Amino acid sequence: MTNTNENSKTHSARSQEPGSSRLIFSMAIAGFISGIIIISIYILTFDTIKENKARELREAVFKVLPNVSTMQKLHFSEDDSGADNKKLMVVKADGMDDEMMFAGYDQQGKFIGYAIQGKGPGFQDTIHVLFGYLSSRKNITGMEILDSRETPGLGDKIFKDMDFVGEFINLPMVKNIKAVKKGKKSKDNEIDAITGATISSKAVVRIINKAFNKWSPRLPQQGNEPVLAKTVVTKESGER
Amino acid sequence: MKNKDPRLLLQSAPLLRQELTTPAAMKDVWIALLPASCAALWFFGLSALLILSVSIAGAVLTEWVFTDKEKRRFALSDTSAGLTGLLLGLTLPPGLPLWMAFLGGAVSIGLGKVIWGGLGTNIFNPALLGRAFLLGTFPIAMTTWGAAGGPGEFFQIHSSNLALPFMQGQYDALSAATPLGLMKFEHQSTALGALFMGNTAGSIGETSSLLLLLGGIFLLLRRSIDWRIPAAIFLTAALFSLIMFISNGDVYPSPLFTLFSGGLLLGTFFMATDPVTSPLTPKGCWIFGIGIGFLVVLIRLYGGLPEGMLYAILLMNAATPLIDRYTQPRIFGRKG
Amino acid sequence: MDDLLWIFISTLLVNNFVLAYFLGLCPFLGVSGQLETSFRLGLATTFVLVITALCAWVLNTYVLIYAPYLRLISFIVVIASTVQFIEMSIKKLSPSLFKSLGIFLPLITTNCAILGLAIFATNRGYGLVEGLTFALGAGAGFTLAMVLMAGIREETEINDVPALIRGTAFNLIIAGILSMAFMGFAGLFSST
Amino acid sequence: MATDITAYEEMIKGLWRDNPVFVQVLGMCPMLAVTNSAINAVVMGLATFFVLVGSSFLVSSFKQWIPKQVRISLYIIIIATFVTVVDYSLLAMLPAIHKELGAFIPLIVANCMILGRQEAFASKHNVKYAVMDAVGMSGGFMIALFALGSVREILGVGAFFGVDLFGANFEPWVIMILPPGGFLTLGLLLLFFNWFTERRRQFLDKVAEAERVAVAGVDKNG
Amino acid sequence: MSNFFSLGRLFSLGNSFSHGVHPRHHKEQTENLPIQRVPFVSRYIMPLGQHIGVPAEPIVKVGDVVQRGELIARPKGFISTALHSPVTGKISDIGMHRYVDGSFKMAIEIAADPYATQQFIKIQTNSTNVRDMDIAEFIDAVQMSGIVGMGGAAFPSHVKYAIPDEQQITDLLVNGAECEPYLTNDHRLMVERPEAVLRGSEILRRQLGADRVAIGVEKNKPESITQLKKYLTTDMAIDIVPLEVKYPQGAEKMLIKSIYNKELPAGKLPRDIGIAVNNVGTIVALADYFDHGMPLIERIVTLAGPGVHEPANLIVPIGTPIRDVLDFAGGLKEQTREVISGGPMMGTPIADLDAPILKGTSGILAFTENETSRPREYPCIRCARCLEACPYFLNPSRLALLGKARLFTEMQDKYHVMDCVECGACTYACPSNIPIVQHIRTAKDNLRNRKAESH
Ligand SMILES: Cc1cc2nc3c(=O)[nH]c(=O)nc-3n(C[C@H](O)[C@H](O)[C@H](O)COP(=O)(O)O)c2cc1C
Ligand SMILES: Cc1cc2nc3c(=O)[nH]c(=O)nc-3n(C[C@H](O)[C@H](O)[C@H](O)COP(=O)(O)O)c2cc1C
Ligand SMILES: Cc1cc2nc3c(=O)[nH]c(=O)nc-3n(C[C@H](O)[C@H](O)[C@H](O)COP(=O)(O)O)c2cc1C
Ligand SMILES: Cc1cc2nc3c(=O)[nH]c(=O)nc-3n(C[C@H](O)[C@H](O)[C@H](O)CO)c2cc1C
Ligand code: SF4
Ligand code: SF4
Ligand code: SF4
Ligand code: SF4
Ligand code: FES
Repeated sequence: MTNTNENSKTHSARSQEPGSSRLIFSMAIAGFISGIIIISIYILTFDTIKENKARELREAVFKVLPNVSTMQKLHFSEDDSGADNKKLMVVKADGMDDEMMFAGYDQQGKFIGYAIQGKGPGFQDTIHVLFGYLSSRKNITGMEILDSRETPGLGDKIFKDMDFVGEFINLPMVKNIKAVKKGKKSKDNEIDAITGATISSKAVVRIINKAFNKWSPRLPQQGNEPVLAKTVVTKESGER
Repeated sequence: MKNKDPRLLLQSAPLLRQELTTPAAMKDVWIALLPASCAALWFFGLSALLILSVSIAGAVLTEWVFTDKEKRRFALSDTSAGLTGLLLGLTLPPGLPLWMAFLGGAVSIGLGKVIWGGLGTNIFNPALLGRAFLLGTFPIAMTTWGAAGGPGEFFQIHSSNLALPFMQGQYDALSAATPLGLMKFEHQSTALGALFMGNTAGSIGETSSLLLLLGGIFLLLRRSIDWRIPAAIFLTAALFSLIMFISNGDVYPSPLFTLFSGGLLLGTFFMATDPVTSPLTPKGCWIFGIGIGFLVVLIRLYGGLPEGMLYAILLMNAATPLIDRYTQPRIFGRKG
Repeated sequence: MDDLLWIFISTLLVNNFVLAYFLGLCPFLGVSGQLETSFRLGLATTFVLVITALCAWVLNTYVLIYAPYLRLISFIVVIASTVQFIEMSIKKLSPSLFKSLGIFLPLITTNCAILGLAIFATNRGYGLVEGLTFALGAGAGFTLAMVLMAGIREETEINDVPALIRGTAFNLIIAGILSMAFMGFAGLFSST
Repeated sequence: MATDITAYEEMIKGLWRDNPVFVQVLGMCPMLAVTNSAINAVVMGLATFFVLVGSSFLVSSFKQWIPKQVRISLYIIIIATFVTVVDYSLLAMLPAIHKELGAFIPLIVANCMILGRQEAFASKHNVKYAVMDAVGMSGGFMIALFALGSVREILGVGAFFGVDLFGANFEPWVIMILPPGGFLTLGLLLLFFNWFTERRRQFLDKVAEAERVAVAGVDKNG
Repeated sequence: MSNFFSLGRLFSLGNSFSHGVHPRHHKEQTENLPIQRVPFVSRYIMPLGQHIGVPAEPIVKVGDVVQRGELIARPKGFISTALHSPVTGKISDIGMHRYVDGSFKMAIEIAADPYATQQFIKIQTNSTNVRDMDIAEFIDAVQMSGIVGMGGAAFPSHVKYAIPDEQQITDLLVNGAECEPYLTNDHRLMVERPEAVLRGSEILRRQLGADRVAIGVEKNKPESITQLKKYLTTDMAIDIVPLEVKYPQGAEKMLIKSIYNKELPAGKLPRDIGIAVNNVGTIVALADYFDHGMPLIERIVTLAGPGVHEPANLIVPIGTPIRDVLDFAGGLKEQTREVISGGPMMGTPIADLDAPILKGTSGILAFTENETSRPREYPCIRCARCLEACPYFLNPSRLALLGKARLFTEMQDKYHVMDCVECGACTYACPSNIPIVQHIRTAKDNLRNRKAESH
């Protein structure tokens, strides 16, 4: 990179100094061609990518909420000027942000539970967690790690160790859950931490507690759950 | 015509030397570590002996292999490589597979000393570098602790010690929590008496505060180590943990617990003071010690790992060239 | 507030750009021979990182929601031209500042830490304040790693490191050891 | 025929003698960041291969029309275009691996090796040579990535391309797949490379010396 | 084993400076031996340049007969001094002769007249009484007496007394520290001739116009202190100051720090802060000169060390070959490995025993295997003992490393190598047996040469 100037000198000595219109022209041509290529590949891959992403999310939601066959995304907004003064509204937009969660429904379209996401610091880096919650029974129905950079072989047991993941199935969530050392579990709301990954285990539990405490006051009364909108995501297909 | 009397040497002055030599300084540290090493045998039995021998062997062999052929005759004469092995061994858990201890010794000398140019040139403490490598490489084996036994179990060797190279150790149901682990994850303190005598779980050489203090005082009196480093570490660690203890005594340990638990004493007296990897200047030694004291409590109380001594020392080792550079003493008769 | 502190500490120590994310290795390995230069390069990089965070935020909020596929190209073009513009202004406004920091700017613009910051900040959905904190942490972390490395290299310069080892191999090994030492910060402020 | 041989040599030199990683020390960041497994390394290598060969092809094809003043910007636009193509294709076809490689696919743009090849080679040679050179260089890069990724995966996980090698009892060397392992392994590989080159040089010197002596001997006798 | 635990160092003893080292002083060999006179020998060699500055210029030629005390070479310029014959005899040669370091230097050789009485001839000064001299006359007189500093450097003393007009000396400091191990010549002088010390001090104080004199003596010489105090009268403005036993207590800057608690700025002379410093030997030479008219033709030399058969303190005519002096003391033991001129810390090795005793030779020490054999050199382990030894607060560890790498400019710019006085404390303290001072000397030589070349 350092000898750029030198090279350009020798080059320009050989060829004629091009006019600035030619510079702009060639840049424009390049930009144009590159634009075409980029947009073509974007269009070519758009559907697949979108579907991949949707599938990934869907699978996660269906995993943490059993017996669910359709889901929809809900968005919470502080200002309740929206339709029906509802703070929690069904959205269809792509992408996710911190103020979104999911509602899951069975084949008949009956509401089953929520899938809530949370994130927080783990041993190495931020851990993203998704967990299912049955408001009727005040139960956590499952937990899935969406993203983490925990140590392979140690911290990654939070999603590889099925015993640990299994502890979040049908876990009563009345007050905060708690991680204790492996084998020390004595109460319903306690989780056996993974040996050698106590910190990651505790982080998962803390993230769930935090997300739960954020969302539980936002949830509507029982029986008032958002109804299934017309376009929804089902188990079989992507969009319908 | 002669212009020199053939009988006479022409060594220039000063002709006198103080008594201490570098091999003797190393020997002092061996002597100072003797009580703690014997205690290790008492508490952890033959396992401790095996681990210490194997890590020393790993270190010494590596030093020997990588020394130039001409220098080999002297290569080990200063005993510093063996000392590195011993210090590494003292920081290992008693149930560690022996092949890991050997690997640790080899890495200590190979990565920690040889590539830097041999004795005196390394920036990082070789023993601790070896331990950091082992901890990062085999985190589970390195954090599985055996409980302290007694002389009755002297001849029982942990089955995990004997794992084949590259294979996992099979742990006999011995896993116990160290005082620091109990503190961090369960907020349980350990009685000071136990910390003092050393019948707790932990690394082979770190458990008995009493004997470590004895060794440290010996080195201080012999002026083998700079008194400022331990003083700074103790003062800073005690102060920091006192503040935390006052703010929330249920969660945070007392200053005495901080000082007498884990590797703090072993690290302070024998590793932070390694002359090669600590600053030269007196002011630098204070800064170095304060840095270690601060980092060790920071990592213990807020970090992911229960023990921070290892990393505190390594991090300050990394800063030592900078510290030295900015704390050059004021030269006599010069300003600033 | 807590989150901001964690972003800062995490990028500074736990997930140091150089030692944990492998970003900005070219200057880290190439320019860390001298303490003075390293420190100044660190400052200049921090400055460019902050500018980058600003640019990335502006692009993300106003442009890329309409044309996500232009992300990479627009990041490169916008960051490079902004830095160039700033470089020219510094040269005009404060020649002394230019002398101490400005000469590094062209070098930094092609560096992957800069692009990496923009991409990471986007992937994580950081807002403006979070993005700036992230940039400051990354810059401080880069400077810290740089300065430590330079100190060590200057120190070892006069030792007899075996000739076969000296050079990039040695620098990489030092970096590895530093990275190992920084592992001690793992889990900082996330476990209590 | 003769030109074919040199074009072939052009390619070979990138693989070993002028290896971009071991000799020129370029493209370190992606090198270290993604090599915690062999498959990641291979995918990254292929992506780089595609970008480098593609942009070398374009640059050398259009070299007469590229004005010198804006050539760097043009190179970057070309490279960025290819990178975007790779990024989207991977996202569509191999989403799992794309997730692991993360931000480092877009960062191929910043890989100094690629820009360097355009400036130093593709812009000055015809298409055949430029492509051969690009193939060689990215091949060399791939070799280095693959070596690093394999060592790190084999030691760090006890597997190769995800296939378990040593059985359940193997104790993995976790550090190998953590950042320090990347630095240390590459450092040690470089060390080995230096050592090997040095040994080879000594060996060749010795052979040359022996030949010289032999020839001298023949001369004397003949 | 007494040094096994060094607790004593926790307590500070007497007036002192910071840092420094505590070598065993080994003075017991000679400290109680009265000064003896060596008999005259047959041949004397007087190098023309045995002081710092320009060598003297011979005024005699071969074959001339000279009296003991007669001027044989006169000063050439101001920073130069006179040379007098130490013996009555005949000039036998003016040419190259062996010097202590093994080189050859211009010297006057005198064959002693075995039958002469060896009465010295008095030097005639313009005023018969020093009290009547003004300072210019005094300086001339001192120059013609051939007196140089006897504290080791052999710097012509009269130069020190030429104080610029704008400066005023307030304090005269007499250096009786004698911090070098083995040496006791200053000590014996203070014990046996305290009146001469006191009298010389008063003469110089008056001439320089100083308010007070301080005589600094290390505490390991209690007899010197009592003797000086015994002869001290109330009309003398003199203080006897006991000093902590620590090397290099006798170094000028350290002494000033210990006694006046003043730090002489780097690159300055004592006179810049109103102090003049002289060794006790120099003071006694002054007294002898002004009282008896005797020029500097003899001095006291300590003969000691494990390699000497009969250690002694001797009055030796300057120019006596070292071998003759040693023979007087029973010669060298068979085990002798090295002979040193001066003290063991700063002295210079003697390459040839036929070289003469010089004006600056304070001692001839012979050492055996025990002192000269070294464990091999180990690498620097950065133990910082050298830093804690260096009284100038330099960084000897760094200097040695840089010196080895021949980075001389960095040694000067960043680590002020030129401030080093080569006292050797760092080298004494180094457990790795690194020849730190040697590296420093090489660097200083190199830098001086470079500077000379660039001019
Ligand atoms: C290299 C290394 C990586 C580690 N990674 C993790 C991790 O990802 N998650 C975690 O919780 N602890 C991790 N640890 C922390 C230790 O294993 C820690 O001692 C453990 O969490 C304590 O749990 P225990 O009391 O159950 O053994 C790591 C430690 C080291 C040395
Ligand atoms: C708490 C404390 C402990 C000390 N311990 C020692 C020691 O063990 N050894 C030592 O030489 N100096 C120690 N010192 C410093 C000495 O009192 C003294 O300052 C130092 O030895 C000065 O030496 P110097 O006069 O030879 O320059 C200690 C000082 C304090 C405040
Ligand atoms: C390290 C060192 C130690 C010295 N020790 C003594 C000493 O013990 N006694 C002494 O008279 N001069 C000693 N000197 C010389 C003095 O610094 C000073 O030059 C001398 O006292 C001046 O007196 P003079 O000119 O009469 O010799 C020492 C010098 C150095 C550099
Ligand atoms: C007081 C003292 C402490 C030492 N501590 C250590 C240590 O902690 N680790 C180590 O590897 N070597 C130690 N050594 C030995 C030696 O200094 C070490 O091998 C060097 O760092 C190698 O260059 C010590 C030596 C002394 C004199
Ligand atoms: S060496 Fe010289 S200066 Fe030092 S005490 Fe002896 S005579 Fe005095
Ligand atoms: S010789 Fe120089 S560096 Fe060494 S102690 Fe003396 S003054 Fe300091
Ligand atoms: S160089 Fe320094 S120590 Fe040597 S004689 Fe000159 S002033 Fe004294
Ligand atoms: S005393 Fe010797 S070993 Fe110690 S720091 Fe100084 S030079 Fe190095
Ligand atoms: S490849 Fe990362 S800075 Fe160059």
